[in-house]
Amino acid sequence: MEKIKELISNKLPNAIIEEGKYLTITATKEDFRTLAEIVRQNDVLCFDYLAHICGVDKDGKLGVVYFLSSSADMSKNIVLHTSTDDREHPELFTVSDLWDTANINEREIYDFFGIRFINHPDMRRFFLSKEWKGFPLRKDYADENPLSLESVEIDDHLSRLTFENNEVIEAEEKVFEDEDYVVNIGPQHPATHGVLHYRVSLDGEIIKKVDPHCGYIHRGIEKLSEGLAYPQILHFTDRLDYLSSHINRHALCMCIEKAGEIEVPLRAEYIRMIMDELTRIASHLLGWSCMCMDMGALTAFIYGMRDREKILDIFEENCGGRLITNYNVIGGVMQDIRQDFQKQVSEYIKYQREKLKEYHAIYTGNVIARGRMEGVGIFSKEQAISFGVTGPAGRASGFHCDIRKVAPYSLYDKVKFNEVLRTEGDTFARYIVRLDEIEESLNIIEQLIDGIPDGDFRNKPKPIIKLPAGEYFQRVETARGEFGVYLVSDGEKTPSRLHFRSPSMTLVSAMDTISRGEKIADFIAIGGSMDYVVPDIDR
Amino acid sequence: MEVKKIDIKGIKYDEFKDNEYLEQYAEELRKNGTNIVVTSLDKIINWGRSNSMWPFTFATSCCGIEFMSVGAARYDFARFGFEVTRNSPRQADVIIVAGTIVNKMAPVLKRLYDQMAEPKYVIAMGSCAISGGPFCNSYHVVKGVNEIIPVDVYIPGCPPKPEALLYGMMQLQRKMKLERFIFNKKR
Amino acid sequence: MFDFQIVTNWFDELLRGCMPEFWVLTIEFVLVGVILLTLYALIALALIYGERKICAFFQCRLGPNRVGTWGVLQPIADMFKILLKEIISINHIDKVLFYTAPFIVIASSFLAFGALPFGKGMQVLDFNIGIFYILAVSSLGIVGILMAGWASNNKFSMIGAMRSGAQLISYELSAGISLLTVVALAGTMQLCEIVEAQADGWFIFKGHIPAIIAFIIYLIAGHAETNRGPFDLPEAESELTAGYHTEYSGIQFGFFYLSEYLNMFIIAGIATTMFLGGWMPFHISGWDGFNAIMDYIPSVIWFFGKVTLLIFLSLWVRWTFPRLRIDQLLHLEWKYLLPINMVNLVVMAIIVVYGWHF
Amino acid sequence: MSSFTTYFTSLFKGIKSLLTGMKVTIKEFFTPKVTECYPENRHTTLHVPERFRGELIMIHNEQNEHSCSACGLCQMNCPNGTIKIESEIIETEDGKKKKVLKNYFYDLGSCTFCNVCVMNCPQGAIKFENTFENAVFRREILVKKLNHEGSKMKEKKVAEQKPTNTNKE
Repeated sequence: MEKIKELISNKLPNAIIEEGKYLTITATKEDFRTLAEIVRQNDVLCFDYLAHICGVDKDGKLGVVYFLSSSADMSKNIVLHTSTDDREHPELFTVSDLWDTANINEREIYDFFGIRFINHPDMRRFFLSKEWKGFPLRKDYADENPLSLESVEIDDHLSRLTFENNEVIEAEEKVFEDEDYVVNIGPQHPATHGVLHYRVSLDGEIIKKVDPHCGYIHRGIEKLSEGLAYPQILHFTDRLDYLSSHINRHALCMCIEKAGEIEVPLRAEYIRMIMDELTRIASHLLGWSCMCMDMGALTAFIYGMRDREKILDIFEENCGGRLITNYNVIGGVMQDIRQDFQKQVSEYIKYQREKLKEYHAIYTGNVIARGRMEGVGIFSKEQAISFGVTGPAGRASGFHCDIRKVAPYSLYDKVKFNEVLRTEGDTFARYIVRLDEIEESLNIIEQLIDGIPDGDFRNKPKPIIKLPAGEYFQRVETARGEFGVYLVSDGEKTPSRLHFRSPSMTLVSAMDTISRGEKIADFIAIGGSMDYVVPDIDR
Repeated sequence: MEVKKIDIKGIKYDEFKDNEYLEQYAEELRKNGTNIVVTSLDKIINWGRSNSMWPFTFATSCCGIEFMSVGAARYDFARFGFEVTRNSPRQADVIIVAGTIVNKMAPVLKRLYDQMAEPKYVIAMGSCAISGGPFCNSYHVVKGVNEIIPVDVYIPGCPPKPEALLYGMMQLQRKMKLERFIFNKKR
Repeated sequence: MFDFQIVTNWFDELLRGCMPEFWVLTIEFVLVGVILLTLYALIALALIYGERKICAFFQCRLGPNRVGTWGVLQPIADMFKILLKEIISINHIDKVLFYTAPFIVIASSFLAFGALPFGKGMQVLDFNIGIFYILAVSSLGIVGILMAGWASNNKFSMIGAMRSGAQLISYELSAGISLLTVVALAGTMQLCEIVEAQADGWFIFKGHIPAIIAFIIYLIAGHAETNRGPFDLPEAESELTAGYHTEYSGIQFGFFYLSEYLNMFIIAGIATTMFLGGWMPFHISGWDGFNAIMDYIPSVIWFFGKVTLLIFLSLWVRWTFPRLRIDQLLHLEWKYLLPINMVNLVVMAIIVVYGWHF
Repeated sequence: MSSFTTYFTSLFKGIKSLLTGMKVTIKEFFTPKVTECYPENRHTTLHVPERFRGELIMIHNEQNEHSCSACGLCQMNCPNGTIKIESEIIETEDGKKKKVLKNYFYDLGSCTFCNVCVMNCPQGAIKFENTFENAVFRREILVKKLNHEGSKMKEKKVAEQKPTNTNKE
């Protein structure tokens, strides 16, 4: 890290380098492009995984924050800042050619803050429709968009900004050619797992291009959070990726606890971790079921759902909710576990191990399923890192990205488990990683379940929680990959900016690259194997 | 009283909620006058319709997962004959709005509703569909689907238990059983 | 064994005794038509109920059980509903093709249905190219599907219809050749003669190995022709919403729905007739007592019993496997079924020539 | 020759894998089903966990008394304005002015069941009940008045004895 610092200060003497928990570098708009190139391409430590990109409106300036890791050593992180004073026509340089994941994220920033990125290939709005007035996450945004029931035409024109002779030039291109056979998959389609809209151009059954279109469930959680106190925000996290509700909430609680220096009792940590792993199993089961359903095996779908009910029963008994549990609170968990919790979980572990064999028998070995999954939708490790694809999908490509291993939180450094890694990167690898992870999660729970210590389940914090001014990151591993919380506090009881790094968003951004040249039936199978949750993308 | 004759296996009339509405609704329908032949014909038709609600697979968020749970083995809405979920709105009878509807989705939902064939029914499932729920102060969320399409049954919960959804479907069955097919064009 | 022809002949003579031939024929036509229609509808309803219940059991749930005892009235409720459902008129469609397509689909399945021998003497049509006729009319349904897909002016429907076309052309070959194997063994194409020839042993036993192979291939090909899972590519719910019938509502959709189930019945019926002896009871040559007991069971029950068994098999397959992809589907046909089938036909010819069958 | 053998081995392997799948499904065909028959089991085997959050209620005792002091903490803490409290100032017998609860409105149709109100209630006056059969035909009646007609605030002494608060369970 010292070498990196040296490298930067040599090249860019004007950059402000701060050392806190993370190495933070602030550069001006003009210098930033050089900074990004140094960080991405150097011989010392190449930061090739871009975890967060997040727009910020602070002190009247519109800025962007980049949180980077190195795929070689994920615990090495660096934070980059840049900003512009111009609120009328804010323009910054793109990094989408350095990190593929920046492409879709910069569109999101444009949508929320109106910052346009020079040289970005596709500057359309991402969530909101073309006609939407204003940029909602700016502090001075006033809502003036009434509900309209008129069908809107989809924005088909890409605008690309180029920078020549100190002047910004705007050029327009079209997404699809006029003679393309474009099929709309979604927003209401059984295989998109929610309201996602793909426009797919076809050549017979072969896919030529995919254009994902989001925002059909954009609920503005990040904006809503800015007006609410910390305990009130918690319930939004459950509804981001509702299949990893516990884990998401765990992330935000941890972030606030670390920032506010609130102790969490050991018992609560144990309970949180067991619940996290149960959630992960439930989510993988649902992912497996839905993938089978997408490929036409309805019976397998129902078997998966049947076994998932056992976990939901445990949740309902202990947390008071099946899917949205609202269980973690700042300082611990909401209620103590019930007496028979351990017994229930141990029984479940035994049951699930038995059933995993059945899943392999009915589906994994099946010749039709194998033929549809093997060698289809290949995604290389380099692509996975560049697109920021984490979780089971990333690990199927060989990307060593399990946050539980690389940056352990809670008690994950105390338990033994294997990170499931495959190298094929095809649909089958993504499928089998998920089933193997269920096995690993069962192992983790088994190690914890008998050792839950006695004691408090919650440290009650002060009634009004105020965090010291500053910015905080927290990353956890959900069932779909790295979930990150980025929190900016002004020292008030509400956050000034709260951004969630959504694992599903990167999965969707990779769909175009993965599925080009495959058949339309494979597109559905690939979508199933990526296992994204749409409300998590749109937030 | 005609309304009280509506029979749902397993739950008695008095145990249901919001019976006042049904009574009022029946009163309203009866104003048109009835005769016996028509009534018994109506009865058969309504029996058929109420026992064969084919839901449209429409889910936007969390409630959609609970909707899937109801379709799976443990709760199994096939017992009621609702399991033939149709992916084409033209063939569906009831649309279960499961999840938040945002401004961008509103025209799509409206269009899907318009594409459905009569008779069609709407169930608003979960807080989001009823009122915008957790997100009702947001800039991009519709505050209740009843602003877009007429709703027949509201099922509160966030998300509702699968049993609650079944209960809501039975409420809708009760409403359907009151309807007049012949000499009446209400919707 | 009771021959149903006694009843029909008696009825025919009764009519002829009191009216001219023209009226006799007219009355008989109408009567047969009405009986067939009713049977068609009843079988379809029973199949719908059966499928839903069996599928539920495979998926460890209960299936319909609230409408009537054990939910037996469920399909009837569905029927009432679908009959009275609105038929939406759609813009930008080819009206003529759109509205005739469901009729073509249902008519073709009805034509094939009518020619099946349900029991001894219970056959409407029995002419010398019976099996050829059934093969011909049952594949007419594809025209309706193609028309529906084309006329709907919907991209999903179009893809569904095209898939259906490719699928039918390939699998029709296998189905035809595997039936040809039996024709080679039987030496006739007339259905009643084929059934009679199985009196001393069903063809699947008589023709031993090649007959069993042909039987399996016919089941696969027939299953594929009916567009049911794992071969349900034209509908492919998760890919193409509802495939070729996406735009249909009300009773028009009901026609597609009914014909799907009936086609399943027809395929099982043909397989029964050709391989499992049709309505012929299970006989073992030499065991006269056993054969006599078997003969007491009416022929209709034999026929429907065997058909039910085959339908159960088809449902079992359907509810176990994932859907094939279009290239896998064509691979299966052109790489495996067709070559095996052709070799099988040659083997059967040799066996018949040398008399190596039983 | 080798392509010939792979042709057949792949064929037989494929068939074997299909048969394994079919074995699983036929086994499930004969195992007892897991389906729960709601609503037939309403009074028999239906188990709703007691912690399940179905709807908010205000605890009343036999004398029709509740312990809500209309402090408004729940209303303030509710993230989306589900709770509306109407209070009035009355004069007690000894001449002191006191704020009492008039109407406690709770909108079941927008509640997110996050339990923040219950956790913040200093009196333990409200709790979540596990009833779930709440589907109705009208939006209006989902807005409920939680304090019963004619109920009044409990005397201080009694309130202290009241231990019911779900989060202390």
